[in-house]
Amino acid sequence: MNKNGADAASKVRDTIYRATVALDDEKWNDWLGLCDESFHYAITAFSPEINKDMIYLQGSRKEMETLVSHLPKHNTDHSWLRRHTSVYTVDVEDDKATAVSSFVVYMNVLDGFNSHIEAGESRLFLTGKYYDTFKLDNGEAKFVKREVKIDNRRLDKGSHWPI
Amino acid sequence: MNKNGADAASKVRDTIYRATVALDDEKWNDWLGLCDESFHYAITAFSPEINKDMIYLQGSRKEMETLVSHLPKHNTDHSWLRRHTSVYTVDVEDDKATAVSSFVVYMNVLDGFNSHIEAGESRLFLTGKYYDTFKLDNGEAKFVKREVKIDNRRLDKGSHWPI
Amino acid sequence: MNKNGADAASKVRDTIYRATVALDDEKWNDWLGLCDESFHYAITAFSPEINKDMIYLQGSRKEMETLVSHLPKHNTDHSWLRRHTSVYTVDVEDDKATAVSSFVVYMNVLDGFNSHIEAGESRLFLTGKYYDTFKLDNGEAKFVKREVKIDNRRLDKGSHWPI
Amino acid sequence: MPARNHSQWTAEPPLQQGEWVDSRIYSDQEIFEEENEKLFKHIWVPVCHESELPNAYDFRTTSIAREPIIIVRGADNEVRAFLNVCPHRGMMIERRPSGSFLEGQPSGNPKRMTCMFHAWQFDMKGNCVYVAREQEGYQDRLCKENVGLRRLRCEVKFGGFVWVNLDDSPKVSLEEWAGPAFECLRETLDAEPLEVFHYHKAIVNTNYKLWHDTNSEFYHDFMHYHNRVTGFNDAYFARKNEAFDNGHVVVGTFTVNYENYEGFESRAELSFPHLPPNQWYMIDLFPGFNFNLRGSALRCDTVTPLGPNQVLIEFRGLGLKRDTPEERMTRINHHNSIWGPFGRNLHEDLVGVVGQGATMAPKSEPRRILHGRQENQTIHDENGMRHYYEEWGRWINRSPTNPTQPYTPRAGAAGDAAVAAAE
Amino acid sequence: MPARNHSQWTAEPPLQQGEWVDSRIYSDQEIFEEENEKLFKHIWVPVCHESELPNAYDFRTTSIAREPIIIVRGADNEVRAFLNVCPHRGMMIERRPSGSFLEGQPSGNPKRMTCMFHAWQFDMKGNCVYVAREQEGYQDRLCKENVGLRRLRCEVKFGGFVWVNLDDSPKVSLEEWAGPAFECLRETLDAEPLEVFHYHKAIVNTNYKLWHDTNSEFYHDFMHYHNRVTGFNDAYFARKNEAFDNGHVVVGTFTVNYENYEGFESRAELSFPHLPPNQWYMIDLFPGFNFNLRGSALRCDTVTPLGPNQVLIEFRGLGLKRDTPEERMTRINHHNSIWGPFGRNLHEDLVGVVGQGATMAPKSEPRRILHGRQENQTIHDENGMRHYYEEWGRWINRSPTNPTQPYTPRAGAAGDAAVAAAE
Amino acid sequence: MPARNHSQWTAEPPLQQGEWVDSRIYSDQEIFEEENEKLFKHIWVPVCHESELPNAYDFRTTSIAREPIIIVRGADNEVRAFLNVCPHRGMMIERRPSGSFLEGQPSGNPKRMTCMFHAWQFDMKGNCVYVAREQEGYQDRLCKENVGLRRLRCEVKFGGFVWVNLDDSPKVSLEEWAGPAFECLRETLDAEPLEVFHYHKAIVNTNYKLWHDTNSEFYHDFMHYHNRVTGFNDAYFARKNEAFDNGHVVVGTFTVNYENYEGFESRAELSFPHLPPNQWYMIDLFPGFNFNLRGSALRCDTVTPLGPNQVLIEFRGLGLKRDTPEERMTRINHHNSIWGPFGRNLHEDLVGVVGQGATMAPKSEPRRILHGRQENQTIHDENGMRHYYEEWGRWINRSPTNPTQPYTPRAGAAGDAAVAAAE
Repeated sequence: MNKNGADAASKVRDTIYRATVALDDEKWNDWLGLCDESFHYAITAFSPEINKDMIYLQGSRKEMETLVSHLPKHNTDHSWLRRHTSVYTVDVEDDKATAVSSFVVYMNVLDGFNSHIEAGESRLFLTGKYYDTFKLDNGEAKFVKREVKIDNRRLDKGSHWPI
Repeated sequence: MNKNGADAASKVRDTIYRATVALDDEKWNDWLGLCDESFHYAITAFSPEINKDMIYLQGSRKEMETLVSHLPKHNTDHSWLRRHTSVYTVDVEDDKATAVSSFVVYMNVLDGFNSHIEAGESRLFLTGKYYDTFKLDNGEAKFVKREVKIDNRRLDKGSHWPI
Repeated sequence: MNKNGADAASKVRDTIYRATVALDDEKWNDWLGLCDESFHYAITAFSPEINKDMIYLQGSRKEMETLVSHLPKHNTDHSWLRRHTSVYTVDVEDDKATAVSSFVVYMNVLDGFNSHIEAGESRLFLTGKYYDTFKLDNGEAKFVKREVKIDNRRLDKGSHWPI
Repeated sequence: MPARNHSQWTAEPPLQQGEWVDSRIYSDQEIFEEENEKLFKHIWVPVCHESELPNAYDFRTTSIAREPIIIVRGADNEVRAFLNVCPHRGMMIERRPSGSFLEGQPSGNPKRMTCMFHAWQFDMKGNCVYVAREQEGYQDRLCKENVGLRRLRCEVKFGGFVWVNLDDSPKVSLEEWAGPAFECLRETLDAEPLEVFHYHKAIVNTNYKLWHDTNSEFYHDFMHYHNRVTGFNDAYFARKNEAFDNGHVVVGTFTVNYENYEGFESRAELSFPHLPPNQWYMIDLFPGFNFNLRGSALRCDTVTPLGPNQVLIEFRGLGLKRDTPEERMTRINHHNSIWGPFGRNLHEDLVGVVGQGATMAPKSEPRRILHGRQENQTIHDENGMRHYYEEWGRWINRSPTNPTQPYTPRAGAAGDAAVAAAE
Repeated sequence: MPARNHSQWTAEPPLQQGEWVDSRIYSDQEIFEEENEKLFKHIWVPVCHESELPNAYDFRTTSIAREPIIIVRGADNEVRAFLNVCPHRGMMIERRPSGSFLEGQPSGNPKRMTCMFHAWQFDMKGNCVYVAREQEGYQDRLCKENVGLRRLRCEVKFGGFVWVNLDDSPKVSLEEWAGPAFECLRETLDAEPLEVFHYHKAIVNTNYKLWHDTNSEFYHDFMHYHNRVTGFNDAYFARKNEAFDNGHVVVGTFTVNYENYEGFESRAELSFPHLPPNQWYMIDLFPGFNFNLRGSALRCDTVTPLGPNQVLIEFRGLGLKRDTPEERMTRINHHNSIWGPFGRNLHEDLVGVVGQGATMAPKSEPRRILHGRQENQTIHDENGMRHYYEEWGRWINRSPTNPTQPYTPRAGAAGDAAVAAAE
Repeated sequence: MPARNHSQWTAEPPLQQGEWVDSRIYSDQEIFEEENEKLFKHIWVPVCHESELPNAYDFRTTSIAREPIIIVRGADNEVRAFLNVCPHRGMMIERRPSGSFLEGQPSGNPKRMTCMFHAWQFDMKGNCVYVAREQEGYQDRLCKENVGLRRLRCEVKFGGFVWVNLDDSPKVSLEEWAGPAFECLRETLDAEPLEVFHYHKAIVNTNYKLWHDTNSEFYHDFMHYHNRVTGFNDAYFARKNEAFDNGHVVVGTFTVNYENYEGFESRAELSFPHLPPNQWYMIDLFPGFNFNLRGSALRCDTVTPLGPNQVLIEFRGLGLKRDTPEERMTRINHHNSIWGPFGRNLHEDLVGVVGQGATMAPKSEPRRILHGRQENQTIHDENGMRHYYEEWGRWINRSPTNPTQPYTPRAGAAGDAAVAAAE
């Protein structure tokens, strides 16, 4: 195994960061473009209340495409979500890589409760870690799996958007 | 083009991070020392309220020097600003590079409202991204442009300091 | 001196990030496993109130082991601490390295005030910087010194845990 | 009449009494305090599910109307509830949401609830079994026998939910309170052990009754794209809102047509005991608890009002304890794709009630909130809400349409449940 | 007398009645509620600028005294205001600050305001044009014609600002209310369309009147380094504070000397129609709106009080719609280097009023706040504030110097504006 | 009697009057306001230590009962206190926690306190020495001699602490107030200058009196692992709680056995003047200040109540000014390993009082809080708390056991301190 191997690791980091930027910009398809056909996405959390690991949302690449295509049809809180990501570790093995990143999601209020008062303020929304798996192909790192493990069980209005 | 190219990219990252440290330490001149003569600085934001991109503050290297030299003459809230920065992407092309970084600015209260009660507590102040352009010269990366794009329009007391 | 030198610097970054993960997971011994025998740990802060640099907690490797082994015997607020770390600069010199990282600690409430209401929400707890020194040995970077310099003097309930 | 001026806007709506309420019942601080005192401290609250404390010495903590509560399972497997308050100096006995007393806390013994402050200890029946240096400090003036915990009424019922009542002498027994409303699902829920697989919380700025309204009325299906586009069919409109005594409402079954939903397979394959697939029952328990069994998942919402304009909602999803991993995964996906925090409908429902909360913030101008639709008690009839507010008026002794006045029964309202049941 | 003891400190200042106020008017919760009810719900508020909703079907949302408001531009280009509240069950109709109804919302039709909750729809005139399943649910008991929105008085005036009044029958028309105060700039503001180029907000812990005071008094120029060092010249001291009916004050023009400012070129090159360069007019509209035309930029502040000790301030900067990019950039730089959130003066002004707010937090000891400077109504005379509080006393019916007592006109005050105008 | 029902739970405990209090004294908003008015505005508060403003022109800011306060050291080395409020328009004169006026602020002169708003300036004795454009604005109607700051009673005493009293005529002098309680440590504290080496703050949701209780009672040593396991020996149980007039309590010395503490060396090597090593004195000053001299460090806690259920606690650690770096490091380690924000005991103490605060949140059911242990006034006797609440009742004029009733002295209570002292 090759820990944080120079080149492949840089590619992995690059993919993670470009994914963050695409998600921040609500460019859902750009984000999916960084994902392999076999991509699987899940938002998970552990609940001490019920002493269970939970899956808050999951989907295959296909299901995420559907989810994303339906977004304009839903009534949504339009507040911007801003992810602040820091890639922690990248472990490369042959044409596979796994990475752990820490993220914090801020909500920059748009709708809020009374947008006249709240719009434009930032709030802490989520903290968690990304557990990602990649396929390395031709000098490119593509997501094959992302587990978004959040610390929060208090999610208030929640969100329609991938984190 | 050379994405996140090993060496130049490291230099760019290093410059961004040293800039953050200098700004956190209120060492304004150290920060400007990382900037080229042709440096241009801007704090921008988009306002849905007026549907406009805005420039909250801007200046040439010279103007920033003046601004910085006037700081001691103003009455200022002395609360420390602490930037938490994560460099996302670095794209190097010949002797130029562009970089996107995510930042969060915390305010560690000094004056606050009633310093007896509030001094020493941390608050979320701003979230945003740095869009930076560099000149690569002699193994050194110098800022030629920084756009500090903030998500916030709720700025409360605001600040006299570069972000 | 060799700033952010490719290889050793990557090792240093890797060690810092793995330390963060171990601390987040409350795997205290894994964390100490990344530290050299000569390791010294300190949480420091500057207080404008008394105009002094302060040491809030410190210990040798041995003392930290004792501290960590006593944790189960104390009555503690069980809220998870989640560190969000970004390594800023790594400076390598021979078989030594120093690094500066920025961190933010979030508290994801477990006990809180009324866990029925608060458990599962994230709060900003601390902001600060890690000033680390490493011994480079055989392709491994081990902590010999960590100064956790926090911005906060408002610490409310405080914590029994290393930051 | 086009857009209205102030006097037109504040005129009484052209509806019958009982077909609308005054928004102050959602925004007044004083009314909120009365709701805590007169209502929440006297009713049966489903605080959690027994699968959350599966083993002897397991505990869960919660609260009702600001009073902290602890639920423990004894060595005898009995589930009991106590105030989570130490009789010595009022320390909260256990601060975590859940855990086990089998090992004991850092300053106490195994199989005991220990108050960390001065180490008084209690057994799973609430007896005080240890007072530190008892003789030395109290001689015979106070002995551990006198300082047991405050025991609360607690029953495990209707599919394993744990019900607590702060009132030692509740107006009616739990069976009388909710039995009739649960009738439709009783066999199903009690067939075999259930298990909670989903939990999350929301604290939102709205009044708890607005959340309950949204849970009970289906007219807002216009808000949900999938429901609107694929759900409005004959079977849907055949559903009825049935009123039960004590302010409860049950919405009867119909078959959900999943074929029309893009991207999500039908749930036909997985159901609950004694229920054909694709059934849906919703039980709206007064004053704010909701049991929603739809196809493969049972959803349960409970409210804890935090203020006139703030409520904590706890969301649970349940399946069968004996689910295979595949079955469980199916239930999870079905539940969360719609009702999870990142699901399709829940976010919309919450955005909706927060929007209401925003226009009815404390001290805002009183408004009229209508629930005057009449559709023969079928799905879009707002009779469920009318029935609810009648009961609410009775408990709080305020008229829902004019909360500054005392409650007077509205004509024919007393018979609501009876009438509905007779249909 | 050196430092003072308690009785000296709390003694009445050696000034005339009307030359100081009691700090409770800045900190008392009850007075704050009265201000909402008696004042803000009856006055003309400049809620936004018409350039923020340039096209048909554009909207902006806002609020006055806790009441949510929506401003829309109709197909007829008319700007109208409504309560942002659905007549059905009180949902906030539009949650975003701004946008367009041209495309329609997810659950509604194009060119309609749709309430997302149950899909009732309204046209740009506030008529209800669609009630979901109207016949089925209401038969003929309630029809869409009866459930239009609440329309509010709304005018676009004085340079394109959108003025709303929650009172259907305001004491005076907008023209009477503010026309005389705007006289000095009327020609300039109405010459051609203006456009907002800057927007930001502050929520600060202080009373809204303290912000208005700071906006109207120039004596605090001692606080601003550049103003203090370069601004105190003859032209400056020649400026006057002119009082107008309804509590408004206008500060007259003078030439700003930019040559002395290091690092920033003169603004002489860019101005507004009918105005020589380097002119400055400030219009302080009672009870908290400020129009400040200085050289190349028009600044406009509006307050929304959130509590006795908390206020939302919205800051706008305006130029001409037809500005070239260069001109616009010049205006932006001039405006923001001083008045932007990272500008020179604004931060100081805000630090100042927060410092006042901190000593006058609710329940703190009443203090005396002085505005007794007399300088022949020139720039450092505090007559603007005296005029303002006289008007305030009239609306709230409390004496500003002793708010537990009802208002009594101070000698000669009634004629303030008249006298000032006559000078 | 096993676990109790509601009427058993709310029955009076089988103890004497004065051996328990009603939890409303910890949770009632009205009582909190009375405490500010009747108590905190009239007592001596140790706001900081003189080593925090070592040089002439140094300042520290603080607040008591919502009133902002500034402490300055004059050129004459005298420490004085003033309201941190500008006599002009109420600006807070200095916003920072600490600093020096030697250089002057941005808009003022050296060696002056300058109000940033309009540049009025004050000397270190609180005289107003400059009013901007005084003649021009005030003619002779108001002169700087009339607008000095509000001076407050201030003394440096008992080891260099700075004591402030908002009352110009306190009931008793500082010497009478606290002298007898400080007797045991007076020689030690006044032997040579002390210096603060540690400062941190907590804002926690609990009532300030619960923090003071925890600081004064040792029965909770059961909570601290090291104290419980190594501390319960003869010397420990020989300690006494001695009551002093004005509600203070002193806990006498004993030798701490550090040998038994794993991982931390004995503190025997380092002490304070006139004190054998390993001594421990704790002085609990009514109504919320604590001085704890243990071995090598002096800890001092002060409370600033922010609400019935919220308190700011400031923690200080002190050593000798002349400490060598090694000695200082030893003191720091000893202090912080136990009492620092990341230390062993402090976190537990705070978790404890927050747990109490959680069960006694405003509007929660009244509970009984017991302090009825009787152990011949030795360490686990709760006589210190009984003495405290007797004094509290006297100041607030409410019965601690039934706060809706006025205070009546409990039998024999008046003599508490005297009796205790006579033993």
